[in-house]
Amino acid sequence: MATTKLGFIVQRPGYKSENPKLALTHAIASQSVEIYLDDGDEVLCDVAFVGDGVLNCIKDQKAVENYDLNSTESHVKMGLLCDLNIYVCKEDLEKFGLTESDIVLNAEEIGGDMDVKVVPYAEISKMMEEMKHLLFF
Amino acid sequence: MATTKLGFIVQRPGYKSENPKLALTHAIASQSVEIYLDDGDEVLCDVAFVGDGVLNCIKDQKAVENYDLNSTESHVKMGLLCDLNIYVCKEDLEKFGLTESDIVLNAEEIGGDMDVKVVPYAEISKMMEEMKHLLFF
Amino acid sequence: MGKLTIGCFASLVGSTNLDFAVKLSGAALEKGHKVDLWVSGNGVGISIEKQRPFKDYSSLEKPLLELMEKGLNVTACEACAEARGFHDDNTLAGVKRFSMDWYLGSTFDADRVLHIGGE
Amino acid sequence: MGKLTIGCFASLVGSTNLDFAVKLSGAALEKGHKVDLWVSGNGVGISIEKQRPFKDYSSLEKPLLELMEKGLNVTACEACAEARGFHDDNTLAGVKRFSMDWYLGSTFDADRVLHIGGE
Amino acid sequence: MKLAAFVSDYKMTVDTLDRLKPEKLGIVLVQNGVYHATIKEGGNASSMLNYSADYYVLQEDLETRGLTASDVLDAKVKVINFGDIVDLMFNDYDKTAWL
Amino acid sequence: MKLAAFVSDYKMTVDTLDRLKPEKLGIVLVQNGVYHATIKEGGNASSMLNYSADYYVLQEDLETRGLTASDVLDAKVKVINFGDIVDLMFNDYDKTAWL
Repeated sequence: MATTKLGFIVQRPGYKSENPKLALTHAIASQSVEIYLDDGDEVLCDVAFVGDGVLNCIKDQKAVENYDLNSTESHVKMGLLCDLNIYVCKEDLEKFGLTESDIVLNAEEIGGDMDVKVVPYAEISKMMEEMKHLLFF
Repeated sequence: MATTKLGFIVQRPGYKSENPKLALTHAIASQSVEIYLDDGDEVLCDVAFVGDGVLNCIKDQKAVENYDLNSTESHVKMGLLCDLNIYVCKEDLEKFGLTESDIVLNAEEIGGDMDVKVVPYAEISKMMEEMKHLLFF
Repeated sequence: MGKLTIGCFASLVGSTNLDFAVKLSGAALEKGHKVDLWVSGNGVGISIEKQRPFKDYSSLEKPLLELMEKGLNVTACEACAEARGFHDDNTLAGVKRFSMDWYLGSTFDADRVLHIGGE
Repeated sequence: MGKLTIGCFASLVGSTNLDFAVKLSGAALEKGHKVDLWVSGNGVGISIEKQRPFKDYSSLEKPLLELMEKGLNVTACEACAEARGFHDDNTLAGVKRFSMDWYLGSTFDADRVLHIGGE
Repeated sequence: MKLAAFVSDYKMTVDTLDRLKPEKLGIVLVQNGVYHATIKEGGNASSMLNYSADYYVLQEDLETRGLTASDVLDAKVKVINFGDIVDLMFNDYDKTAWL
Repeated sequence: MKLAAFVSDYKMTVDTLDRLKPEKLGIVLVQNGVYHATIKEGGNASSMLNYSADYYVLQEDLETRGLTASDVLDAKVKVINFGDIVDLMFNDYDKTAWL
């Protein structure tokens, strides 16, 4: 019975790179990792958006309509539905003049219970300390 | 009998991107473009290294030895062998503390007659004005 | 009406540069222009058949085929494709493969050229 | 001796990130470590057979096969490969294809993880 | 020359625009370049908007990122679509630069 | 944590290093990151060298770019090879960041 914690840190905006999406889809894959592990073992993934990465969280992304591509927003919602801890850096939102009303905060419409956590960078820093491994995107 | 002139502007360092190499190999392809043109018609390509792009011209690149990959330097020499005008921005070299002795200047050892032209940016700017189309890398 | 030559050197999935190139090609064809699309470097990824369309990834096989029906002229850099293990036998029907000189040849009588770099 | 899991999401040709990942894998194997290499995103380009080796392009088929002989464990993201038109039938012998959970599974008992992003 | 420059990134790694001195400059904000039109960082508009140029931003790329014409902060930036880009390239400019 | 950060670009588009405060930081200059060790821009050493960190630069990536150990401007930057990177990762650091 062991747990390995991974921290996914998204530092760059989306669409111009596949990385932010892949960060989320890989973190979501923690839902099915058991097939590779012994009973009771698990891998838990936290995701944090920092720097320009917070731009990935602006809501109402019309990527399907314009590029026939699932939006990064929809991947954030999937992450919430899968009960991932998803952090967004408060200071970086403020730097861009964005507020909580500008970003995706929950996944209620698809039945998600978790909320995006808008937190000071210090809390993301603490999360990074607690993780066994970090993956920067 | 017509000539179309293309200006290839390399703005970024090499190896981390395929672009600088592709700029040179595409410009060199002007040697064989006749098969697509009428008799007497031609496409001429000038290449200019500006900004961080001048780092592509540092000599003695050991890319074959380390990555089994032809160096950007070797492509610059091929360009000279094919009589391309190859410009390197003087101000940018100076900014990096580089001199002509640090960069590839000719392709004598493979029989090239042309020299790299280290010129003020103003001359590269003039070249860009004269070209029909510009391609930025 | 004029001729537009677009070169795109970016991956099929990632930067959406190829998506941009395909959409711009469509818009130019719509307005009656002739359009050549040259893909080189990682851009040759668009020349492969049987891309499985998932909504999580840029999927350009279908829009490309539709635009080729409307006259879009698509050529992939042969060496760039071969180096990546993309060969004649899995090249999308209608996409040509030539050397880099094809791109220059296309620019010869192009009224406008848009060169979109890659990674 | 420990276990190193490397993830690489960058193209076969371009950034040399995959060259870096392969060389680092070799160095770690040399020192007696166990190495898992996960390729996803554009990194799946390394999983295709019959890359034609030109010196103008990163060519990693041969070094990868050599390292797999020495125990390197290589797995490519199946969905990322399929989306690009890379299928089972042209996957390099010895390279496995699984879902993204494989990467997480590999990190579970890894002593060190190096995640190299892509374009 | 009359140059249409396409800016596709928010963080630029080249200073090419600072040095180009075309007779006429158009800056077309596409992909992540659209953020230059919509974001003030620390209260300041992007320095990308400081050139003596005509400015355009691609509607499709705004929308993809959760932004709309009403998020564009400066009226000098005109919201356009792909068809408009074609017309600009053919009618208003003679050369292009994708930066 | 003890973090080995890999810097692979000359022009950085993230400020992550400015904010990370690990107990121990190693900065490994690879790919175009090696220029931080060899170039003074306008006479000034790269600000990448200003962190409180142990510095390493990859010999293979120096050589590929026409540079050698003698081009490294600051003695605090140690020239290493791929094998050394493996040892650093396993012996001196517990987490990594590829920036």
